[in-house]
Amino acid sequence: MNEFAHLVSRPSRQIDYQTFDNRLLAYVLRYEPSFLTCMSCGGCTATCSAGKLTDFNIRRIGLMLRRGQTDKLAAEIDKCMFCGKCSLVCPRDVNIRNVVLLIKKESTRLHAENQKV
Amino acid sequence: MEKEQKHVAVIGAGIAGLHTANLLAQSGHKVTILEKEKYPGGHLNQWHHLFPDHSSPEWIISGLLDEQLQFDHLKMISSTEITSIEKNNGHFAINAGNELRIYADAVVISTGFKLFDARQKEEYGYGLFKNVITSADLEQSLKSGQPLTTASGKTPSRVAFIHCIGSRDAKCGNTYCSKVCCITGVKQALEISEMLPETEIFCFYMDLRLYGSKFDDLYLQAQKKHKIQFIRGRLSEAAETHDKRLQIKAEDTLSGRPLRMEVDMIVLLAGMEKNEAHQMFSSTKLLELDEHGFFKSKNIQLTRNETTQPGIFIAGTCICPMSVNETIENAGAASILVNRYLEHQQLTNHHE
Amino acid sequence: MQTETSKNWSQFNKDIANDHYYYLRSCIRQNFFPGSEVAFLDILRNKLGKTIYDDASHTTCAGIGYHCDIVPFETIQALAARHFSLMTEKGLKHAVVSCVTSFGIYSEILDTWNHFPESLEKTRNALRKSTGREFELPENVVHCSDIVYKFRKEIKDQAKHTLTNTKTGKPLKIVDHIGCHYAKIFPERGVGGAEFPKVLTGMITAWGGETVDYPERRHCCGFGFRHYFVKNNRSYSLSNSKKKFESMEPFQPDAIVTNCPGCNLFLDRWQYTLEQIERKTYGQQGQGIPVLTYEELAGLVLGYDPWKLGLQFHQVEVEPFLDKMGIAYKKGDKYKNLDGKIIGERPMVNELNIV
Amino acid sequence: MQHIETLIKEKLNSDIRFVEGLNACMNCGICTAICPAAEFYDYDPRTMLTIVQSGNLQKIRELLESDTIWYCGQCMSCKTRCPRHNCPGLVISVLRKISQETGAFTQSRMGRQQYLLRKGLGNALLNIGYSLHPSFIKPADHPEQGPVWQWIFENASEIYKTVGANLDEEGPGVLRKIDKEAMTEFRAIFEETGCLELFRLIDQYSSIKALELGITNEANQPDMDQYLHFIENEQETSY
Repeated sequence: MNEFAHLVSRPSRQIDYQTFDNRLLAYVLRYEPSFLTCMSCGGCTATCSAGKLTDFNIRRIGLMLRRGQTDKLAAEIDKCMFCGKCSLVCPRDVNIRNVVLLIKKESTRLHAENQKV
Repeated sequence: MEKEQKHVAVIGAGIAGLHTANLLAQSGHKVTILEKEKYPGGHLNQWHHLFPDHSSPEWIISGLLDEQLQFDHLKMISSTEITSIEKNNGHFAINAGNELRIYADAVVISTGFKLFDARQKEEYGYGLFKNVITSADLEQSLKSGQPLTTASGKTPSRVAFIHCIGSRDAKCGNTYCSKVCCITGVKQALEISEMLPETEIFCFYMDLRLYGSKFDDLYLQAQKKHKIQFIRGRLSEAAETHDKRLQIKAEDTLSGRPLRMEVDMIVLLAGMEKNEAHQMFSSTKLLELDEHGFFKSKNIQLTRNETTQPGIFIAGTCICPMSVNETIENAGAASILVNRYLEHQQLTNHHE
Repeated sequence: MQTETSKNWSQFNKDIANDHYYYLRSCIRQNFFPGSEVAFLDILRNKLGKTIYDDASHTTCAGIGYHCDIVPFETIQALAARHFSLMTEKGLKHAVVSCVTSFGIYSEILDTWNHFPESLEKTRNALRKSTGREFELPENVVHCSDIVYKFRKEIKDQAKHTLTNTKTGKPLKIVDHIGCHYAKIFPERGVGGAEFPKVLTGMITAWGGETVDYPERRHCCGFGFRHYFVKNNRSYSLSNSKKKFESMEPFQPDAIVTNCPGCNLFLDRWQYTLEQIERKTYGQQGQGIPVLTYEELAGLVLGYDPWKLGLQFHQVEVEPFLDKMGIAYKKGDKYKNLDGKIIGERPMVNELNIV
Repeated sequence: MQHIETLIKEKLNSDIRFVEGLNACMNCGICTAICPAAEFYDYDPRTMLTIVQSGNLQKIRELLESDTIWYCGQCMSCKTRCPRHNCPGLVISVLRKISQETGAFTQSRMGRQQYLLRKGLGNALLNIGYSLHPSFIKPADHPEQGPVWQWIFENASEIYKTVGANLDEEGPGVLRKIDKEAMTEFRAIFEETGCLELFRLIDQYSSIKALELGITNEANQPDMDQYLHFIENEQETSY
């Protein structure tokens, strides 16, 4: 038995900008530049249909994208019902629905190309 | 009855003092401005561009000074520091260096603010790490017209603006908001971005207190056009890495996760503090200071420019942090109150 | 790389008593670095001519129990009060504390009594009721490292060695690690405040060394109290120390010096563990970074024998550091008892010099 | 339910460390930014403080029953930086105490570990008047201590002597045996100031938990040795 089995370097929860995965964000911004003006007010989350049924948090999706935390993004956006209410309420007129669509599209492509997202 | 010409002493030749003095001179009063520095203009001399219109502050100062020229009864004495003020029979005797003694019927204090000494926030390394600068340093650098570089002469690839330095911070005793730093940061971020379009810029804030309508336009422009990123979290520390970059730590509070980033340059948005000269007025019990060491108004709502001492008025950032346009507005308001006081004095004297 | 403190705290002088001390031992230091406590008393008495009372009757402050949350605040207050009572009995007023967490505990208690006088009264009653004791408040409570800092120049005057690489003539690069409870809770109780404490850097520079400022300098060693004592939580402790090692590695320090016994233990042992589980070392030439207590550092400067100082208690080999300082020592003596016989089966030295 | 929540409220407000430690948090995140626990555990001192500040007793109660309050490593780095002079680490101490006094600690894996600490560290304190003794650090349980410690552990009496220690002997010095009178006073203080009562509470709530988990002996009584073994080996679900 390995006497050190209980001792491991724990993964850091810290967002590390030095290892920023920019691919999805760059793609989204290219096709939906309105996303730049998001100010994380949470209006989208407040009205979100999926958010009422699951732990889906659309505001956080945007943040994860902007902070390069893309590893869980693809699975997370599957909860979105694409009702588009988020885009309706957004005070900065961000087409949030399209942001989610773009994430879906690009992450599927990256996945198909066998690139880790 | 002929109106007796009254004499008003204005202490401090920043924009508040200059503007108040001009307005009072225009009303016919004799005015003497006392300035401790060699040149008038105060902090504005250090500024490159003003928010929200990126205009140059020079025309404000020169405009105010040009206006002075039309008044023979307005005098400015520079390089003179006040040592004490006495009040006798409703009149004031102001003692300054060089055995100068001036008598006045009313006094306007427009001594302004002191920039927070960012070295006090040791955890941000100002004065220790060369690539940590303040918003005032950046303004001077922009004014010099030289391209912005790191201490080693490189173009910074990543710059972080840190809000609330010396503001809203019980650790350094300043629990109030300095109000203009948020917009200063956004303005400066835009200017760096214009100058260095490849540079990534981040603003670390607690609340974006962009209180003017035009200010929010700059925020939108910063996000939209310049891709400046705003992260809600107060910086906890900055430290120098082996290759002389800076490692910073904050919480991305909206994500609920700690965040670490390396940047080439940090700009500390230093707040406004009480001017130490205020102490002189309160020590002689002539005036009261508020809990933050700024001059206390007689009434914070109605008579912002009146102090607790009849005949002594205050204008500009010696009252509280203000922007340039607010200072100018405030100076105007001060002159109205001074006028009202002197008119009232005239009437009372006449009846006596 | 020289560290300067900014104006604010550098102008602040902590009051450190000059003589007639009362010593309070540390659970961790006496267990793991016993030679350090012995050396501290010897330096004070025989090199600096001070008096320090070493009391057989004092106990733990129960700070570890307090921070593991099984010992209430009221209990540690009464234990501290008992120690003050012992001091009162001896007519002493200057407490000198070996453990950084104890120092933090005494600071917290004195601060509490100051702000909430009713808690002082409550403690007096509890102590009276349980032991019949009375006590006077101490005039001065400092950490042992404060004392060594205070007399760093006197130590330098008697120095047999300096913190210089005798081969290159350059100052040795030394990382200082300050225990969190030294000044993070009460910055005014630490020499130089919380952000850039001078207590260790003052010694390092006075004795000819160079200090290292690295990004994770102020990060906790990761002790975490309950996180080390509970085996399944220990990775927390390891991970935090690792964060520090990774951050200091590019600076290639010659040694780490600590003022907290716990930090000294963990920064030493986790290097060994990381070598074992990840095959990674952080020092020069694939070696570990020696981790010394400030008493050991002072002792080496004063010419004490490394093995009398207890340097054989460290898992990361200290010999490379002794060699750089030009200290003559007998390798073989490391594992010998007082009669000069090798004790037991000496530990194997592995290929990476982390013994 | 209601009763426990009222009790929590009373206990919170009567603890001076709570009064000292929480002072209008403005959610800036400066504590989380440098918190060692926030980096390696799913823990955020800022949100912990927000919950406590909210005064929502149900949420506070959930906090007391969760792993959350047990992640803090008590380094107090949060205290240094807070712009409002808060100390989340100190608030944690208060929450942990209440969690133990109300039995809430047995509801979480990390909380249950208090029984381990009470048994190990608690008994050590009562037996020798110190938290540690070389004989407690068994190499088998402490592989991180390495071969040097193994050597010290096996030859303690001889090795400690070489550096001038007074291991287990009378009189002053390193690792001396604390005399009887001092130990009597020490234990009396533990009794008088409520530490032994806290030990009893931890024992009692842990027994209840053992029973609840079906960790019992033949007589259907809680088997506390087995419970100790259980909490020692209880694994984190994922990280």
